[in-house]
Amino acid sequence: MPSEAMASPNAGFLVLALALPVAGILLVFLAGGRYGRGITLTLVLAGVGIAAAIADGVWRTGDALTYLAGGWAPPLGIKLRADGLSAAMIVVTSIVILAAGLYAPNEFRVAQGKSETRASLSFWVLLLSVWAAMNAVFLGNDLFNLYVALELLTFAGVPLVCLSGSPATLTAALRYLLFALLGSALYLLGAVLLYGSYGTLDIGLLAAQVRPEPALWLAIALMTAGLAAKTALFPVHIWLPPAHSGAPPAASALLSALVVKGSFFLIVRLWFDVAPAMTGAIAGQILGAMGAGAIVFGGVVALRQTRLKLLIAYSTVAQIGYLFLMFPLAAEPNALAGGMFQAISHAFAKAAMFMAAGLMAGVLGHDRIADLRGIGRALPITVFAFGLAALSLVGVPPSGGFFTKCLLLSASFTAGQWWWGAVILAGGLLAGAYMFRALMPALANSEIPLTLPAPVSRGREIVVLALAVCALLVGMFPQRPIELLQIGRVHLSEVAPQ
Amino acid sequence: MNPETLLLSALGLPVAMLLGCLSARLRKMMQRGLWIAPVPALAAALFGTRTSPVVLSGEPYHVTLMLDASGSMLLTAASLLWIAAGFYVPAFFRGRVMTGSFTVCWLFTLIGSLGIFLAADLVSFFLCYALVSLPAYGLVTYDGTPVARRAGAIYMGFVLLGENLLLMGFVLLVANTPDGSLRIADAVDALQAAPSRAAILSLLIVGFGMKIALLPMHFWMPLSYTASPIPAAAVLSGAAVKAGVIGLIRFLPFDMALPGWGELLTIVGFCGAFYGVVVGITQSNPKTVLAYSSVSQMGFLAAVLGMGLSAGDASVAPLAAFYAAHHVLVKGALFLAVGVAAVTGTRRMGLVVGPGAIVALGLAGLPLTGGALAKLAVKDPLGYGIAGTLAVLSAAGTALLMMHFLFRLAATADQAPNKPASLGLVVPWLAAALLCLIGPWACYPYSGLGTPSEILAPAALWKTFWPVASGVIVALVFRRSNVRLPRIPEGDIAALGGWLSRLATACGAVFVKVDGVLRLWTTACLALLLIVVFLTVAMRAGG
Amino acid sequence: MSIATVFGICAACLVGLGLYGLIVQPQPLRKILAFNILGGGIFLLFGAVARRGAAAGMGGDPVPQALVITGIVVAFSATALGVAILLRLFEETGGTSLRDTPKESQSQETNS
Amino acid sequence: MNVELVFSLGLALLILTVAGFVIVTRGSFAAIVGFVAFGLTLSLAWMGLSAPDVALTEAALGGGVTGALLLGACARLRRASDVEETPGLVGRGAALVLCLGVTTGLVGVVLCLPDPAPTLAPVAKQSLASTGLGNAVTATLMVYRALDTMLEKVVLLLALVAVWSLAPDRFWGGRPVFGSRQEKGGPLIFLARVLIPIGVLVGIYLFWVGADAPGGAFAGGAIIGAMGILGFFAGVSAVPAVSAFRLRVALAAGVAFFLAVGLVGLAAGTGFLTYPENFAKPVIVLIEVAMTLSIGVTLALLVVGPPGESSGP
Repeated sequence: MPSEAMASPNAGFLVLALALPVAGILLVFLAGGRYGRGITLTLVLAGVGIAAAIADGVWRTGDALTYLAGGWAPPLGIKLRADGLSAAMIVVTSIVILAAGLYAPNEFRVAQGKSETRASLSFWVLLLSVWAAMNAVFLGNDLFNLYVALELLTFAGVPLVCLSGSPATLTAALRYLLFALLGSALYLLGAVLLYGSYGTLDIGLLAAQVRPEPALWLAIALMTAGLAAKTALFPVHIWLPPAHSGAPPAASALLSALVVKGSFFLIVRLWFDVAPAMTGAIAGQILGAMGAGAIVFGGVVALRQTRLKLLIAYSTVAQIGYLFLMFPLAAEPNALAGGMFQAISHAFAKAAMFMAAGLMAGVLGHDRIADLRGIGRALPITVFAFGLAALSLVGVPPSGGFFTKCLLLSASFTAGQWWWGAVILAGGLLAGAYMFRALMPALANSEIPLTLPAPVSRGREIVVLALAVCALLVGMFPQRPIELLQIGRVHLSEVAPQ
Repeated sequence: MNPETLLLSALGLPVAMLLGCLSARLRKMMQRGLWIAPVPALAAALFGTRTSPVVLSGEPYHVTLMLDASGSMLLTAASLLWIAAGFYVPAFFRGRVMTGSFTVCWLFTLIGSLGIFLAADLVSFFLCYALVSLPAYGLVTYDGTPVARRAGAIYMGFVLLGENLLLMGFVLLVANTPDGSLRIADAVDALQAAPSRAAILSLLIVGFGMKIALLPMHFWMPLSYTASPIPAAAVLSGAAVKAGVIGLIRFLPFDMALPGWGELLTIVGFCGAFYGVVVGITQSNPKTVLAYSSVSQMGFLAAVLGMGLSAGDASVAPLAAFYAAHHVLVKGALFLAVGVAAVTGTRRMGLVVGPGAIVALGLAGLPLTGGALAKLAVKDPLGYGIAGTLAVLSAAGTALLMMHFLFRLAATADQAPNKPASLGLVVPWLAAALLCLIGPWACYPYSGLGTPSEILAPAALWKTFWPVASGVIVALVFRRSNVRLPRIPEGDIAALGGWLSRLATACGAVFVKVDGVLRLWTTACLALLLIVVFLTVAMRAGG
Repeated sequence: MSIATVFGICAACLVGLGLYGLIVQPQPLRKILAFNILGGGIFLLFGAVARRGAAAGMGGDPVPQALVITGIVVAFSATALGVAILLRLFEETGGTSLRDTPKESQSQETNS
Repeated sequence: MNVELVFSLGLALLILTVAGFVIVTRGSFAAIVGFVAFGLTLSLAWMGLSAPDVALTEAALGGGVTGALLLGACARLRRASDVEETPGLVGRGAALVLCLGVTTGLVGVVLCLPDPAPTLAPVAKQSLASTGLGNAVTATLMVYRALDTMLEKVVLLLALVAVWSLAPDRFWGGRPVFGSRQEKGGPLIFLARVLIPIGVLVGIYLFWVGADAPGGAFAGGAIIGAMGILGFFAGVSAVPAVSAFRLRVALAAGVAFFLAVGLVGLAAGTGFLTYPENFAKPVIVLIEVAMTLSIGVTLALLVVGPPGESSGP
C-alpha cells in the first residue's frame, strides 16, 4: 500500500537531487556532446541550490529528511534519507562538480560548426553520472540500492581514468575496474548474508534487528573489505596511483575528491548506522591500523615521487588514511565529525590540487617536479591555490585539514588511544615534507622566464583558487558544519553496551 | 580611540595592509611603508587596556585579546623593532631585487609576531604561532641560494614538528579543561589536576623549545639567521623567536612548584647558554655569531624560567619578559648593525663598532646600560646558588662572544675606506641601539626592581661589571695569542643531516619497493581477503 | 538438508572458486570470467535465501529474485565494459598485460 | 530424500564441476565455452529454486549474451601474447587457503541461517493487488523497488557510454565493426533470417506475460538483444552509427519514460515513481515497452563494442 507518512517537508528535494543528474545524463546523451557543457552547468547550478535546500531542511527540522520512493515503505520499498552527513556531503559534491564543470578544458567542448567528439559526449555524461551516483550513495538507505549506486559510481569512474586512451591509462582503468568489481562483489555478498539473516536491507530496520552473530560479522567484514578496496585503503590501494595520476586533471579531481569518498561513506553507514556497537573494539583497531599504515606509507612513497600528479595521487592514499582513524575512536563524538571533516576538506583541497597540477602541466607540457622552476612566476594564481590546498592537507591553521587534526587528536586523547595522535603527527610532517618538495621548485625562480605556449584562462585559475579557498573556509567556520553532521544520528555512546 | 579598539587596530592595520598586497601597485608602494604596520601595536602596548580582555564574539570561538604586564613589555619592544626594521628595509634593498613575496611574508610574520603577545585564547594563540613561524620560510629562503634553501628546509621541518607537538599539547590541555574553555588562563589552571600533566608539559616544553632553539633543537637557528636577508634576520631573531618565550611564560604553571620539571628546564637552558658561546666563538660570519648568541641567550632565559617553575614563583614571568624584551631590541639592533657595517668603509667603522660595542656588551650586563637592568631583573629568580654562579659565568661568556662578534663585524667593512653607509640604514640602526640603552630604563619605574640608589650603588655596579670585564679581557687575550679555534660548520650538528638524509632515502627506497609488491594483483587480492578474515575474527573476539 | 541449503553450499563453493580464479588467473579475460563465476555464486546464494523465504503460496521470496535480476544486468554491464577496455588495450599495445608499467607512465606526458 | 533433492545435489555438483573447469582450464576458448555451459546449468538451478524469472534472465543474459561477448573478445585476442603476472606457488597456496576460508565461513553462515527464514513474500503478495500485476517479481522490479530498476537502467546506459568512450577519436560518430560480412548468403544469414523473427516474438511474448507470469522486460529485452547481435553478426542488419539520433532515442527511452512518470507523480503530489491509482498497470506496461526496447538495443550494442570505423562515405 502506498503509505501515509510519505515524506518529511522539503523531502521532494531528495528526489530532485537524484532526478536532476539523471535527467542531465539523458539530455546530454540525446542532444549530443555539443550541448554537454551548457546542459551540465545549468543543471549543476540548480543542483547547488537543491543541495543547499536539503541542507537547510535538515538544519531547520533538526532531523533527517526521508522520502519513500514510490510511496512504498521499507522493507518492501526503498527509503531515501538525508541526515546531516548526507546533507553536508551533497553540498560538497555539488560544489566540486560545479567546479569541475567550469574547469573542464576546451577539448571537452565542441567548436562551432564541428560535429560531436568522443571526449565531449563522454566527459559530460560521466561527470553527470558521478554526480548522480554520489547523490544516490548519500541518499540511499537500502543496501541494495546503495549497491546499484556504487556500481554507477564505478562505471562513471573507470572511463574517466582512460579518457585519454593512452596505453598506461587503459591498464590503470582495467586494474581499477577489476579490483572495484571484486570490491562490489564482496559488498553484495555481505548484503546477501544480511538479507538472509534479517529479511531486510533497509539500514534503519537492520539497525533495529542486528544481533552479534557470525552472519553479521562475516557480512560486515566482507562489505567493509569490499568498500575498502573501492576506497583504495592501504594496503589495497593497488589501483589508485596510476588511475588518479593518469586521468585528465578534471577527472582526477573528481576521482580523488569524490569517487573514493562514496565507498568510504558506505563504510561509515555500516559501522555507525547499520551495526553500531556490534563491531567491537578490535575490528575498529584493525581499520585504524590500516588508516595509520596509509598515512605513513602513502606519505613516504609520495615523498619519493618525481611526478607531480603521482605525488598528489600518493598523497590521496595517505589522506584516505585519516578517514579511517574514526573507527577505532567510534565512541567519541569528535571522531565521526573529524573523519567527515577530513572527507570534506580533502575533497576541496585535492580537487584544487589536481586542477592546479593540470594547469601547470598544460603550460609546461610535463609534470616533472624537478623541472617546475619558474611556474610560480608564470601562473601565480594557480601556484598560490596549490599552496593553499597544500596548507590544508598539511593541517596548518586555520584550514579544514587543521580542524580535522584537532578533532581526531582530541578524540584519540579522550579515548586514551594516544598512538593515533602519534600517527597524525607523523602524517602532518610527511605531508609537510612532500608538499614542500612539490612547492619548492614551483616557487623557485628560473633563469629563463617561462613563455606560455598559450594563455591560461583566468577563469580556470579562479575556479582552482575558489576550491582551495573552500578548503580554508571549512576550517574557519567549522561550527555550523559540525552541528549539521550530528543531525539525525544516534550517538554511539547511547547504544554501546558498556 | 578607546583602549579596546586600540588592541584591535594593532592587528587590524597589518591585516588591512596584507589585503592591500592583493593589488600589485599597492604591494609595490607597501615596500616603503612597512614601518607603518606595527605602529598601532606600539600604541596598543603603551596605551591599550590592561584591565579586561577584549572579546571578539565570532563563530565558533571567541577571539580573546588581552594585554598583561609580560605581554605589553614584549609587545612594546617587538613593535619598536618591527618599526625600525621596517624603515631599514627600503634602504637595504636599494640595488637589490625586492619582490612582493618578501612584503607579504614580512606582513604575515609581523601579524603573528605581534598578535601572539595579545592572544589570550588557545585558538588565536595557535594561529598567531603558525603565522609567526610558517611565512618566515619565505624570508629565510629569500635569497634563493642552495644554502638558503637548505636552511629553509630545516627551518620548516622544525616549525612543522613544533607546531604538531604544540597542537597535541593544546588538544590535551583542552581535553582536561572543565567546560571546554579555550582561555589560556583556564587551561593552565586546569593543568594542576590534569592526569596527563607530564605529557602536556613535555609536549609544550619541547614544542616551544624548538622555537627558542633549546639544545639540542637549536641548529636551525644559525642556519636560518645566516641565510636570511639582514632586516629579516633582525626581526626573526629579535621579535619572532619571542613567540616561544611568551609561550613558555603563558603556559608553564608557575603557580605550582614543579621542581623536577623546573630543574630539567634550567639544566637544558644553561647547557644551551654555554654551548652557544663555545660554538659561537668559532664562527666567522657575524650573522652566525649573533645567531649562536641567540641560542645562548634563549638558553639562559629558559634557565630563568626553569628556576621560577621549580620554585613555584609566578613573579618570574614579568621578569623574564623584561629580560626578553631587552633581547628583542639588542639582537635586532646588532643584526641591523651587520648590514650597516657591510657598506661602511674601514675608516668610518668606529661609528658602527662604537655604539655596537655598548649595545653588545649590554647583553652581558654592562653597567648603566639597559642590559644591566635586565640582568638585575633575573637575578632573584636565579638565586645565589649554583644557578646564580652559572648565570655570572654565562654573562662573562656572553661578553666574550660579543667581543668576538665585534671583531668579526669590523672585519666585514667595505673595501672603500671612506664609504659612508646610507642614512636609511644608519638611522634605524642608531635608533634601535639607543632604544636598547634607554628602553629598559623607561620601563624601569613599573618593573619593581628596587630604588635607583640600590641599582646605582657601587657594589651593585661592580657585580655586573666584573663578569663583563673578564669576558672582554679573555677575548682580548685570545685575539692576541692567536689561538686557532677549530672550524665548526654553521649549524654544527646539522652537518650530521647528510647522513640522516641518506638513511631516510634508503628507507624511502624500501617503502617504494614494498609498494611495488603490494600493488601486484595477487598481493592486493590476498590482502583484501586477509582483511575479511581479520575483521571477522576480530569482531568475533569482540572487545 | 533442503534444496536451499544444497544450492547455498554450492553458491559458497562458487564464490570460493570465483575468488581463486580472480586471484591466480593471469590473463584479464580469465579474470573477467572468474568474476562472472563469483557473481553467479553470489546471485545463487541470494536465490537460496529467496527459496528459504518461500511463503504465502510463493515458491520463493520475490524481493531477492528481483534484486538478482537487477544484479545480473549490472554484472553484464561490468563484463562488457571490462571486455571493451581489454580490447582497446590490445589494439593499442598488442598485449593485455595488467602489469603496472612504471616506465611507460613516466614517459607519458600528462597534457591536460 | 526425495527426487527433487537428489536432482538438486546432482545439479549442484555439475555446476561446480563446470565452474571448476572454467577456472582451471588452460585455453581461454575452452573456458568461455565452459562458461556458457555454466550459465545454462545455473539457470536450471534457478528453476530448481523456483525462480523462473531469474532463470530466464540468467539463460538469456548470463549464458547467451555474455557468452557471445566473451567469444567475440577471445577471437580478437587470440594473437595476444605477453608474459603475465602469474602468482608463484606460495601465492597460489595462500589464495587457495584464503578462498577456502571464505567458502567455509559462508557455508557456516548458510547452515545456521535463522529458521523460519525472514521473508518479504507475504507483504509482497499482499501488496500485489494494488499494483494490478500478477507477478510479484515484476511488481518488485517495477513498483516496490522501481528506484533500483531506474538506477540500474542508468547503469546500463552509462556502461554503453563508457564502452563508446573507448573508441579512438577518429572513429567517433561511426559504426562499430562487428561480424563477418564476407559470408553473404551463407547458412548464418539463413539462420538469422529464420531465428530473428521468432526470437523477437519470444522476447515480446516474455515481456508481455511478464506482468503476470514469469518473464518481464529483462528477459524479453535480453532475448531481443540477442537477436540483434545475431542480426549484426550475420550482417542481416547494419550496426547503427553511434551518433544516430534515433539510436540514442531508443537507448534513452527506458530511463526517460521511467523518469518522466516519476516526475509526473512528484509534480502531481502523489509522489516520485508512484503510479496513478487506476491506471497503474497500463502505465507500468508502457514503461516496460520502452525498457524492453532500450534493454534490447543496449545489450546488443554493448556486445558489438565501440565504433570502429568512420561514419559517412
